[in-house]
Amino acid sequence: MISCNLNTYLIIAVFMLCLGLYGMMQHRSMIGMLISIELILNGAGLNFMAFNRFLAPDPVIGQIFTLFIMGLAAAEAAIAVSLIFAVYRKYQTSDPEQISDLRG
Amino acid sequence: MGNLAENNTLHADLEPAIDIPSDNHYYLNMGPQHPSTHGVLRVLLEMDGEYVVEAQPVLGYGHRMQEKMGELKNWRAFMPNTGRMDYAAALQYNHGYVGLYERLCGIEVPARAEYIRVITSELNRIVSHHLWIGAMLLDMGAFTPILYTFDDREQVLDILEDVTGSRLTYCYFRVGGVCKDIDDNFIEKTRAFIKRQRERFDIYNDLVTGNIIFIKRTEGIGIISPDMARRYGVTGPVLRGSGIAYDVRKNEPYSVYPNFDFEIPVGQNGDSYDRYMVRLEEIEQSLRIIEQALDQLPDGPFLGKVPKKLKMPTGDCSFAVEAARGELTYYLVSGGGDIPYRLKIRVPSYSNLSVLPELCQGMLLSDLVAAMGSMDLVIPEIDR
Amino acid sequence: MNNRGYFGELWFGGKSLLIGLKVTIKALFQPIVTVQYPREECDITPNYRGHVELVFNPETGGCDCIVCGMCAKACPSNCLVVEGEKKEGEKRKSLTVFSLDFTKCSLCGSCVETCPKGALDYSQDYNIAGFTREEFHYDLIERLERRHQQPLAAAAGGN
Amino acid sequence: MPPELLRMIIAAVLVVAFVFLNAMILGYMERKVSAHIQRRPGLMEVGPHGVLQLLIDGFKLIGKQLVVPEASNKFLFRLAPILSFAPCVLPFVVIPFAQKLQIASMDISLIFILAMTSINVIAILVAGWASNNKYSLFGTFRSVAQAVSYEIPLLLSILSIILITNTFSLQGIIAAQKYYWFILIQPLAFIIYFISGLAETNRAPFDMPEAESELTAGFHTEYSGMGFSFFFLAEYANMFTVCSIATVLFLGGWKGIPLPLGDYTGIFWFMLKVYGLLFVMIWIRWTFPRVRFDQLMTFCWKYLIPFSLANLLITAVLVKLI
Amino acid sequence: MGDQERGKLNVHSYSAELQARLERGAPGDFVVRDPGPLFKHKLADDIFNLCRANSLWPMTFGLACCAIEMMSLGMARFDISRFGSEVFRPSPRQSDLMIVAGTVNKKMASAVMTLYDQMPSPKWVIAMGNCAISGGPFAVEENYNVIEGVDKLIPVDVYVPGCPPRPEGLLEGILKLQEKISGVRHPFPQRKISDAPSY
Amino acid sequence: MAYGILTEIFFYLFIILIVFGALVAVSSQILMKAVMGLAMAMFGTAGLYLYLNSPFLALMQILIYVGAVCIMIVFGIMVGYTPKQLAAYAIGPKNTILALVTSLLTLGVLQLGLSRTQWVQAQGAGGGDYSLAALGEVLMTRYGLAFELISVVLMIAMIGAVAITWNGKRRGLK
Amino acid sequence: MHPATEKLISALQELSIQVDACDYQQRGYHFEIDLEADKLRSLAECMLAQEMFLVFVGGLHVKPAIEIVYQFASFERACRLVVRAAVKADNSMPTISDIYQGANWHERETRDFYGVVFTDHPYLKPLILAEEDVDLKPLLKKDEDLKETSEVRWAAPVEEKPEAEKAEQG
Repeated sequence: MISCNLNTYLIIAVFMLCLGLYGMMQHRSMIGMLISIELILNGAGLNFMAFNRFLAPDPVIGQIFTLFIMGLAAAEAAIAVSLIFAVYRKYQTSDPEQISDLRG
Repeated sequence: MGNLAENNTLHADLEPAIDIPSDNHYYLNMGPQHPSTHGVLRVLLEMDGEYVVEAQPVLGYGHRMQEKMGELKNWRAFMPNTGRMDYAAALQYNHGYVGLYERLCGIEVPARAEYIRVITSELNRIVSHHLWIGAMLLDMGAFTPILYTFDDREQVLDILEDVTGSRLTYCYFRVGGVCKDIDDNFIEKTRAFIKRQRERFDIYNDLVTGNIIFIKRTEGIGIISPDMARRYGVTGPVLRGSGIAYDVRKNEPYSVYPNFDFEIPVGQNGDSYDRYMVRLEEIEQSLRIIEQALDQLPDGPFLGKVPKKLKMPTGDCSFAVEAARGELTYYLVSGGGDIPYRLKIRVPSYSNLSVLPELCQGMLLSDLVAAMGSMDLVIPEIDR
Repeated sequence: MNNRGYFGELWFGGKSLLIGLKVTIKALFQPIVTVQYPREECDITPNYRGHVELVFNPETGGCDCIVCGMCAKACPSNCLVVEGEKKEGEKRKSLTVFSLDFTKCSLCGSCVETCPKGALDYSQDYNIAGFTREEFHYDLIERLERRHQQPLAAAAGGN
Repeated sequence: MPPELLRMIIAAVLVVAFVFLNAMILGYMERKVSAHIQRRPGLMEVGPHGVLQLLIDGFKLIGKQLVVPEASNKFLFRLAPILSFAPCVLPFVVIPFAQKLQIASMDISLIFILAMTSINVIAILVAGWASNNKYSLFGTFRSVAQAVSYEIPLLLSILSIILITNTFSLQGIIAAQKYYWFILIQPLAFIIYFISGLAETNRAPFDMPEAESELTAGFHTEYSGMGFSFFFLAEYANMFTVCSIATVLFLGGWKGIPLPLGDYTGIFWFMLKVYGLLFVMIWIRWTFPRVRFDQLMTFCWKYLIPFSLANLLITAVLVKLI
Repeated sequence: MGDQERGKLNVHSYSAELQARLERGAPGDFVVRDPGPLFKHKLADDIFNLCRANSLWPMTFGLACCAIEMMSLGMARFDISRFGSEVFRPSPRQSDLMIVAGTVNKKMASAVMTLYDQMPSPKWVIAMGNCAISGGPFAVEENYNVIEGVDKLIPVDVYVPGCPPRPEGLLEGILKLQEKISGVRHPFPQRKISDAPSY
Repeated sequence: MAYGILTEIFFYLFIILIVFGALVAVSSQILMKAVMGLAMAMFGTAGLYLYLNSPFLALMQILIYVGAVCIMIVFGIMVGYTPKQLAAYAIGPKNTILALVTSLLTLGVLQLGLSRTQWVQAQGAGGGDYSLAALGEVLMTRYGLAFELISVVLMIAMIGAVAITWNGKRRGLK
Repeated sequence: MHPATEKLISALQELSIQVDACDYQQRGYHFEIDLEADKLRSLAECMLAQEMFLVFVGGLHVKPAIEIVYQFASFERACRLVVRAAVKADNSMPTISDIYQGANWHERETRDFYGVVFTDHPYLKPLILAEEDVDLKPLLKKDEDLKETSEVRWAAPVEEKPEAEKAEQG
């Protein structure tokens, strides 16, 4: 019964984290990076939930943390998308390597 | 992996006629088969998001060589073609054409014929406006008003069919008169229609005129200033919506229009809403004209004496009538004989539509549809 | 109209929408106006212009056409073909061919008006349709004869 | 076969069958009501008063050629109709048709339905994008913006009911309306919910994504045959879901005058209320012009959200006080 | 003058397909990529044909005068919806029936062909009005623009003559098409109503 | 028993969904596909939450991640990118090796940690009250401050997003 | 005569443009102007300044050179002018589409039908005809039908009907 095994969840979480890292480095577009970040956050959430289910005495803490992560992810996505808009409007590109004007 | 092709793949695979735009603009090809282009108009839009940057109408998808045929046929043979240019208000096109020959050859028309012409023309104007109200609302997404206006329209069509024999593309007027007299039945039915139409205005007002969505979608949309109208030669209700009281019936009166008391409704802002209001008011004015004409209808012949083969003097002649969409001018150059040397037809919608590229800059796509709808376009009229 | 204010506009808008709804719900309970065509036959005005048809003259038992060709000449789209031949011992030409290509006709009425004998008139066929173009190349003489033989069938229209 | 599995399969079949039936009834209703609003008879010839028309249409759509445009993203293009259909079916699992007639009873059934309806946008998105047609893309674009912003007043208006009942369970909410319907104490929430529901289901006057006169057929411009009919089914299933939530939240669900049907009396009243609301939806559609896209957003942000927030606040204060 | 000679137009440099279709002269003989019957079984096929015949969704495709009469057919007085055909689809992908209502000219011809190709089969075409059937009044000798009959471009199933035909004519055309598809004409009793339609 | 097997099968399905989705999300050359992959992974994660006794979180995951975040990203793609750019964003080969090395290294290290660690269960783990009421109560009492902070963060994010995106002039005018 | 019309006439005469009054009952317009192509632009500017609008621009194929016919009218009063200008030797004509934007399409259409090139026109592509039909020029007359300019003008005002009548087919 792998669905009752803590390690299964942790491995999946790690897998998502690593893929997220890979995507972060490899994607050239800001949206791609955002997608990867979401993946990493998702992995973190899964981790919390898994520990909560199998190890923690109070079943609520993990859920609350995951909820907070979701809230943060939503906020982050909103900010990131609006930043992309702004950058795109200013530089007409969303390739982060082409945006080298540091003074803003 | 370019997944989004430059052209939308539907609706004619034609290349854009203007140059490739900058990075964040793109082309939208509206038509020739598009529900809101009223037939076969094609508008090539350069878009920035939902905003129209530039619109380039492409005409000619309904071109039917009317001017060429005008040079090939004598008046009797070309008569049916006039009704097929603007099929929504065919009788006014008939009127202009026969008026042209009558003016050129100096033919007298019996008074009764003139009155019949005016009555039927005004009925046809009402029909045209009915069609327009429905079609414009259909463009804006309201499905039901068109059925109510068509209800009224069918009433008039029955009346007109009874006297002209066809429902749409009339070929009723003749040089020197009309081809069939009207009878008491016609008068009675027309009066009944006038009464009914006046009652139906309430429905229009409740369903359309006062509707907040309609007002919001048309107020301030597609404003044509008087100056702009002059530069483009805009006429008809579109012009009157901009506040200029120009009407050929008043300005250069033809037929028996001077005998009637009617007003020219004008708008203030020149937006789509004003154009709507002008047309609604024009229906009422047409009803007034018909009422007066029915009261004054003289007896007499309905077709004057006309030689079988018309002898035109050499020279040119112009005849303007107020069609449902604006000033319709026939300009004929004659080299003698009974066939015109050149027949130029100035159709109102042509000039009215030519405003579009300037009008719609920076508009939303939905506004473009509302603005175009308020122009009352009949494409085969534009393309001729 | 724009200075109605925040709540004023809400009130005005809501009211106008309700009025609109009232119109349509009223119509929902009104009788329908449809003429259900194939089930009910419509009354077409006697002045309706269908394609042209030769007029039957009961005195002669045929038509009045004198094969003058005026109608064919007057037709703007050349859809009429009138031919006749002069038989021995007769004063006038007699009609042999009178065909109409209805697919080119624009129902202008020139032929009916120019006919000196009034031998042409409009038919009442308002509901014709077919599978080929050629179905509408009418032989008017044959139609006249058929109509004369079966006066009841002709009244029903159709082709 | 274990009984749970059997039950699940039967339930699934029932739900899908109901979705089809509902689409047929609604389609017929829509065409017939619109016809009579426009003073014409509407469907007449196929079956008595055309009742079989929708069945016939369905068969015809099955028999149509499926066109997958050359330039489209073929996988996503094929996937989209199924994607649109699946989340529309799932809410039916938790809708309480009657006291005992609920396939799965869940504590958080309301959230379940909301989650499922929020996925629905994804299908439109995939469909519009994969079609590779600018009109479709436009439709998608509008649809996404519309769905995202109208979700807020929708949730806020539901929340004011949740504040009163303290439960997410649909049966619990119905039980809380023992003496009066919530529409009496929360009329504003009902109106806001209904308007947002119209927008969520892309019904006129908010049918931006498929605005016929502007975008030909919007996001499903390129779909033919079964693909199109799946969107069609999904739209009607969505309408039913939205109206049934409205019934549960505001109109007392399956409660009504008892009829001699035992425990299944509820289904009669429930259906009556739901189809009553659906009739209003159809009625609205065939009356008004379409609003413009930015007006739609303005209306949401300027009127619906402030009003729903105010309503929520007042409700919260009152609940605390009483 | 026969149709064969009339069909020759001043085609300059149009697409090869259009040119080929126009120069073919006589209408007919199209290579229609018909996928064939859906089922091999005859009864099933008959049932499907019956369904198709009774659920013809036309495309909103008006070209000229006849388009108004086509619109009229959808309106309250004639009401095409009785036959389940009121679903005018704006997209060719969802329509079964193309009503060519009006004059097709050279500029429009390629669009007409594209639209026809975009419709999923089985699909049908009604040529409404004399212009669509044969060019009508525009088929003069000096014709430089009008296609003399849309059946030169796309296969036409039913012709409805008239200029324009009354909406009943088009309705009759649709009934004829139903007859063609399903092999059955609706056995309507026809009764005369005494007085004029009052509405 | 059969029920157990069925749940196990679904568990595998969810895992496949996650793995496949995540792979698509990071490797797809088309951004739209990447978002679809992300949505898939989110959906799979929601499924796993069901197995972790928290249907509420599973639904919230769908509601927030799939229904809001993914849609927002798609919105970003549609607004911020032209079709041409969308096509042009293929993977640059430059960073691939570095990214691969880094991620594999991380994977290795964490895997090592995972395999070496002996997890100790706390007293009463796995049981407890998973109901919504309990969650709500804890959220409002013990974590009230954190909850408020998150709300403030969200609020600021929203205001910030609007402020960044908003610039007075109307788009589309030349 | 309306004072504004008088003003218009005098303004045109200042540009040394000959304005002939016509019988409105017979011809349907009040004034006619025969113009050289060079003066066209100044005439158009004058017209716009005097608040006239452009009714149409059309071509007329006659023997020495194609004539372009402009008709102007007024929104406020009954005043209609016909301006005829023969094209230059190289079949070109100055555009007035920057003065009267409405002329843009009329000129494109005239180019479609007659092949007249309007110099400085912003976008002289086929409007009515298809791009492929650029060289069709359908309204040009055949040689046997072509007439002299004088054959299509009003004869000098005589009381009786002009006798120019030939059984010529178009």
